[in-house]
Amino acid sequence: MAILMQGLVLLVAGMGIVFLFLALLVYVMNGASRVIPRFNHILPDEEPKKKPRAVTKTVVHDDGALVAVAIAAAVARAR
Amino acid sequence: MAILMQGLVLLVAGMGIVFLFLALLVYVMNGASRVIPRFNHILPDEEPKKKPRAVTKTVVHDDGALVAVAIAAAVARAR
Amino acid sequence: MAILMQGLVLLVAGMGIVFLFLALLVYVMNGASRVIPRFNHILPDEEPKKKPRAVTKTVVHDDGALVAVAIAAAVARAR
Amino acid sequence: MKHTILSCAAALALTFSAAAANTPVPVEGAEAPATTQKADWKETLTKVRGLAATTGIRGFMEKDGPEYLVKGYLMPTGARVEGHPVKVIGGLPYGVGQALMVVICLGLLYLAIVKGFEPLLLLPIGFGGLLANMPYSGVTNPPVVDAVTKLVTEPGGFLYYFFEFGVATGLFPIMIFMGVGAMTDFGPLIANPRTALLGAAAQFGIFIALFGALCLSEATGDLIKFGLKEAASIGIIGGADGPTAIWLTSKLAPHLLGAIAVAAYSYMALVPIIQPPIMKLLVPERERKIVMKQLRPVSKMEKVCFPLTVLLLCSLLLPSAVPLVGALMLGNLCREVGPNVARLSDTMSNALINIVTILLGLSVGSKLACEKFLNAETLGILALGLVAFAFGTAAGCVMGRVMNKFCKDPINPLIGSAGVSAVPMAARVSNKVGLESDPTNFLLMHAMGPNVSGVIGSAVVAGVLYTLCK
Amino acid sequence: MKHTILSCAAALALTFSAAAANTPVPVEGAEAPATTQKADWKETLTKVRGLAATTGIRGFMEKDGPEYLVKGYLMPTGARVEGHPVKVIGGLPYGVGQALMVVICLGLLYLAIVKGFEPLLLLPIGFGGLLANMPYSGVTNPPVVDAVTKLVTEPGGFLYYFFEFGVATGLFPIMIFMGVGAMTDFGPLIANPRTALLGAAAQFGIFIALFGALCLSEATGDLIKFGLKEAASIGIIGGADGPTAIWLTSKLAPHLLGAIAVAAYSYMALVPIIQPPIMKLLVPERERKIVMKQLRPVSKMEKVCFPLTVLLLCSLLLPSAVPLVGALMLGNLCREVGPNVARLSDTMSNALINIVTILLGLSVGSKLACEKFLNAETLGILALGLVAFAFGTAAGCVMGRVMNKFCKDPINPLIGSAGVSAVPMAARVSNKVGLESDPTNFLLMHAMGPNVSGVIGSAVVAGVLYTLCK
Amino acid sequence: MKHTILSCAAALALTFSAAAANTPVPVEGAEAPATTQKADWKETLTKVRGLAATTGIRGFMEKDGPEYLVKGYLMPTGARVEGHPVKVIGGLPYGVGQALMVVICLGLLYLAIVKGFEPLLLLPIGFGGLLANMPYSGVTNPPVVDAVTKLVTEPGGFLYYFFEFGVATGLFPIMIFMGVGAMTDFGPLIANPRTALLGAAAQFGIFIALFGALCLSEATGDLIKFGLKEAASIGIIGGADGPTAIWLTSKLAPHLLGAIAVAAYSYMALVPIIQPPIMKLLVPERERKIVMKQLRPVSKMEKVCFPLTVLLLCSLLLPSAVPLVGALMLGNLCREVGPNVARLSDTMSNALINIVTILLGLSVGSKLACEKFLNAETLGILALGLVAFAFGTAAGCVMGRVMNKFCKDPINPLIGSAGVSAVPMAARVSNKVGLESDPTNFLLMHAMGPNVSGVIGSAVVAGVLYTLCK
Ligand code: NA
Ligand code: NA
Ligand code: NA
Repeated sequence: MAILMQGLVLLVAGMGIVFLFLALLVYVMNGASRVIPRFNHILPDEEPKKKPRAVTKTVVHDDGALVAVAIAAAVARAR
Repeated sequence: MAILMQGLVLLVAGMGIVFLFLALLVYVMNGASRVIPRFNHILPDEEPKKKPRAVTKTVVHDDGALVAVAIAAAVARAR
Repeated sequence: MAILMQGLVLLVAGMGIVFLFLALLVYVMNGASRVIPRFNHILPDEEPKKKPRAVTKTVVHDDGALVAVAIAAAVARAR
Repeated sequence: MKHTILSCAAALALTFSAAAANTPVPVEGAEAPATTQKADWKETLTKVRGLAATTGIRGFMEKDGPEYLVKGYLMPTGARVEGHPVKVIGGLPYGVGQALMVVICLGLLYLAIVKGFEPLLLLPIGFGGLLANMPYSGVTNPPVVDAVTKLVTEPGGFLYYFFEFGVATGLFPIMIFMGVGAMTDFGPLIANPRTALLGAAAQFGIFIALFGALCLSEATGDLIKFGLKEAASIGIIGGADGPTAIWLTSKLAPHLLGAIAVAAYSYMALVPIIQPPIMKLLVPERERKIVMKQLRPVSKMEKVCFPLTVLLLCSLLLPSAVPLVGALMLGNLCREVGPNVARLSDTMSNALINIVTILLGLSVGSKLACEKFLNAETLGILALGLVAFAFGTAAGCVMGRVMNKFCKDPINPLIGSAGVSAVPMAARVSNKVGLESDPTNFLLMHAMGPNVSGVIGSAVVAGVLYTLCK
Repeated sequence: MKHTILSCAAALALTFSAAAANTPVPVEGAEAPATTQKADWKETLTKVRGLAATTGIRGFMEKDGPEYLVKGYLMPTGARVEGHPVKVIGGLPYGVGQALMVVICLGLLYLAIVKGFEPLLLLPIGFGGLLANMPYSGVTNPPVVDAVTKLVTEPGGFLYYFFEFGVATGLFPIMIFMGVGAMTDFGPLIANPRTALLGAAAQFGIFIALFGALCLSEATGDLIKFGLKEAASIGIIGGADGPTAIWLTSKLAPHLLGAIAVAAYSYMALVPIIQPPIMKLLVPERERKIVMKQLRPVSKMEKVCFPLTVLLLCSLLLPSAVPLVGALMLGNLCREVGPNVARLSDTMSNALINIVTILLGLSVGSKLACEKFLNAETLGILALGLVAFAFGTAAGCVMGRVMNKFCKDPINPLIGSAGVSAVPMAARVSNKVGLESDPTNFLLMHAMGPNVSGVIGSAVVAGVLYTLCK
Repeated sequence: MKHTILSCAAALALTFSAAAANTPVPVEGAEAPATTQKADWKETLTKVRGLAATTGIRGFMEKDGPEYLVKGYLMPTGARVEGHPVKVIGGLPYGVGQALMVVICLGLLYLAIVKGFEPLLLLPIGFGGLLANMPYSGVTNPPVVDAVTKLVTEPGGFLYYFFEFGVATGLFPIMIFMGVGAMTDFGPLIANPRTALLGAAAQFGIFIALFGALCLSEATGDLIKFGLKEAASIGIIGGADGPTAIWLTSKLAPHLLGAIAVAAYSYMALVPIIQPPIMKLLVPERERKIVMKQLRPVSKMEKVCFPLTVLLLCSLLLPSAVPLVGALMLGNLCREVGPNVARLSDTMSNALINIVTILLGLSVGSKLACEKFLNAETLGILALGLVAFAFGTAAGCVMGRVMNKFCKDPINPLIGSAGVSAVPMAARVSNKVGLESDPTNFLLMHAMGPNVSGVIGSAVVAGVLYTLCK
């Protein structure tokens, strides 16, 4: 039974620690969300980042669609 | 000369084994080709797989051609 | 102070060696530039090499532009 | 034609098995002469017969485990790894155990390939298990070292090297975590920090399973034996995070690695089946319809500062979690810094993570040996893993309801279940269950908050458990 | 300007060589004081002169082999690798041997770059050989270990580490095989299984070369000495499969690794020259025109089951071939499973195989040392390799004609030559020779059947030979 | 809600710190019973308290350095690495030193991320330094080896393994050099070979810094102590080439690796600020306007022969530079051979170099320990690095002017500054400064000649220094 007590200690201590840690993180992040925006100019936002490879594929596929759409539009307009 | 006999034993045994193995494989595959098709629905065939990178390049280059063709067609039709 | 003399020896020897080496390289390359062109036919020049990935991206982006331009042209001409 | 093949094959097989029948399994080094130069052909013939005595067919009938396990082996450093008696459940011959494992691994491959259970990991794990259970194939053998000269006389199997290189040292999970970091967007968590508490609550499943493992061990007497280390490793299944589970288990209870990794990845794949009933049970229909405030946009500066903040906090409070959390945050920092280091984040989330995934999967599979997997413990692990997921889900939902009582801005308790990690599956489940109650209420982005905080949470728990149980 | 450079260079060179002339080659540790702190400038000057005594120019005139080879060396584990006298053919000084090897390696690079002989492997092999034969460069040196403290006092050369890490352990060929599997389509073999027998027949070249090596050894007395291990390694050249040849040779006869890898890859590149005459000799014009039945389509399910079937069969009959066959089939399984694990198969067939190819090529090249390559044995290996390819091709064609006698559906014997592997070159040769007789008869897909079964066949043979000869 | 969190956190923190207050730091093994099975809950509670005693907060107040440094440790080979007293500048406690290092590493990250200082390397270096300075995190610890059985009882930290695997062996810089070679176009140098002399002259900075380091050491007495090895490592900063600097330093003075790598990469990023004033000072306006003859086109054959020529020359004269130069030339050869081996050059310049960059950066960062970085030596290194860059730039410009006197075809001395390497930054600086004087005079391609020859030059110097100082 001694080992069950050990498990219980671990349960209480472990949950306590993880809660403590993440609660502190919440606290710090709440603080940070007030402080950091003042320094946003240091690192200006870029356009949303894309994964090169995925992009390529998507764009390529999109291209097909785009081309179709664009041509359809062009033709329609031309008529 | 003893070593030559060894080589001969290896030759006979080795060829025997590789033939035995591949003959068994032929046998099993012949059986499998009759059994497996019943389970084809488990893994439906997809469109032919392509290597992403190769595809990208090809498609991209194709795109150029496609665009040209498509535009030519569009223009022709539009006229 | 002995170590400073060592440093000085290293300075002189090191600069001497690197100069000697690169001067010899210059000499050899000057010779090579006269000899090698005779063998240029062995390895004919290709079109400028491009990095696949970079290419893909460029081409893809170009494609967008190209498509736009091409369609614009097509439409314009069609009209 | 077919007849020809068949008769030819039959003839050869007969000769072959006849040869095997009257062949004593060759005693290593007994009749081998000093050099091959002097060997005569009869000896070669004996070796050919020995080949027939070491087919897998015969191997699957073998009674004892492989020699290096039973008698131990020497490492090139001169250290000796002691052997131990190898027992398969029910006193089955070892070879039969291996045959059973082959069937089980084929089942894993079925789950991975046909059912789509986390195929990126379960396919290599299943395949590695398959290889590891093929008798006489030697893919998991350590190198053979000469006792006198200490030189390696025969290299080890490739799964042995993969395991020693990347799992025994803990490197592979760390490298995977870099890639995970480079693929994870902590934006939703930064926009709504308090959802981190849901990620904390969902770790409850870990500790319940840990406690459950100890109870099970006590209750079943000699049938199932788990010490604190084993219990902690089993509990971490509830973290719903593969690399974390592998990292901790490889340090605390490497003999359970196969079972725990299989359980972790299987249940992660089963999240859409396990979680919804629990969520519906614990969250009343009314609360399932709660619409949450839209997340504020998060600036690049905040996203860049976040990984550093987490790392510093982790360093200040829980140094033992620094390896895992640090790798995660390195990957994330590279991701958020953007174009300047895109080479690094792209590599972490593609080439590097893919290579490591293959090697890690195979290595983990190499621990699916029958004496480690075919026993009551594994059943216990599978059961406790389910318990862990269920309690984690439940704790997340309950915490969501509790927070809802205290918070100004409403929280939909359904996103609590996403706190178990299993990114992004669990978040999608929250979203799906939410949509069932209100088809216009999209919870996905809100659920990503607890989801990613769950990754941090379970890494933290892994660090704590490592320190307390090692 | 040019004059300036020249005279400057000449002056420096003169001083330099003058310094070198009256410099005794520094005796290691003889006059070196305990610490650099106390050293005086004269000693540094001596070292500078020592530099002139260790130029490559002087190295190419050196009589003896490198010390670590001759006197042996200590490993960090405390094990001692014994030295042995190093002899170059014709009693040439070692340095001259190295200079000859440099020329030979430049020749290899010429074949790889200009003639396009398997450039992906022969370029790194040739370059590795170049590096390994540069005197005093130390790129293949083992680390220097202090005899007392056992600490590494000077790290080894990078080719040493590459070799030990990937070739001595067998890991690199295994990883390449994963990539090969991920790039190989076994569909044509599944559609027409009996072509596997052609792949079996073509392995005949391996055993003929093995036997031939033993005959050659007997016939030439002390000039050429091959034991069973060497003969098996030479035979495997006939497998026409680079990684298989490297895997087996690195285990049985690592001192022949350079010569055998060079022979294997060179002849693979020469397949379009070696095979056609033999094919035309053995297959009469009439049979060359045989049109084969079109291959049936193969379902995804069959393609997914194939690698598992082969692996299980291999495990049941020939466990020793499991490492190679298993790696091949893992790659192929990932390929056939498709999109769900595309990350894995894509990585195996790109990033992973490319990285390993570079490191493997360099490692193999590092074994192109003059004392191992510049001898009659190498000529024997080159001759026997050709014999192996020729007999493999012949056996494949003959088997094709034999099968044609017994089978309902006709088989064009020309596809038999593709059984030697050398994917996909040999299949293309079958196609090309076929087109010469009937310009409308495309044999390529039919020839892929024996072609890919040849890969399995030679992996099986490698496993068998390893077990019988080790 | 916020109140709830806060009070909950505060309560836990209080209990926690109270527990910590009356906890003696647990003496390893003193009260631990033989097995965990027999352990009771009080012991676990003690361990939980021990957790509070090993937080980073407490770690940053620790007086002594980590045990493995102070007392030494055993390697699995049985070799013993001796400990040594660990002193931080000003007698500060070790933990405070670590805290300072954390701040410094955050500064490095700031430079890398915000200022864009060589972010591909400085980000991993800074992050590695951050991790390495987190007390009790153990990421740089060697594995714990049992003194009796010699078995590893606890694996080492991941930064330890990365360092031992890739930096202690010299493999990572070599692999990076392959990628650099695969990305470098030597065309401008081939078209105008004499610019190589500018690349030679710019190495002057290396030797001046070396000499300066010795002078500084003499002048400052016990405050700053540099031996010949340290001086050579410091000098190589002037090579303006990261992998070369890391390669040499890891062999000669690994304890300075962190400081030297940081200095090298920082100054490389600062090239656009450091060089222009020196260039303007030494090159009169008139010469800055010199227009150079357009470069002739270079054939593929010449480009393919170039790497082989350089390698052979290097082998003949300076074998010690062969590893670095060889790797560079291997990459370049693959690049120039073109499509046939595009797989190899593409891999070297993408997947391989990226993976190695991550691991190398982290490894180098792991040497940013406070006792090695927080001292007067580091200030000396930073100052000497600047001296090295300045003198290298100056020597290049002066050499340009000298050559201009002797050459028929004019040379713009501004391209001399590009000889320090720092590819392609330094060449861009030459171009930019040139454009200031004549907005139509594009020097970029001309400056690439000395720029790439500077890479060869500093690799040569590294080889020479290694041989003379080791
Ligand atoms: Na989790
Ligand atoms: Na073959
Ligand atoms: Na340089």
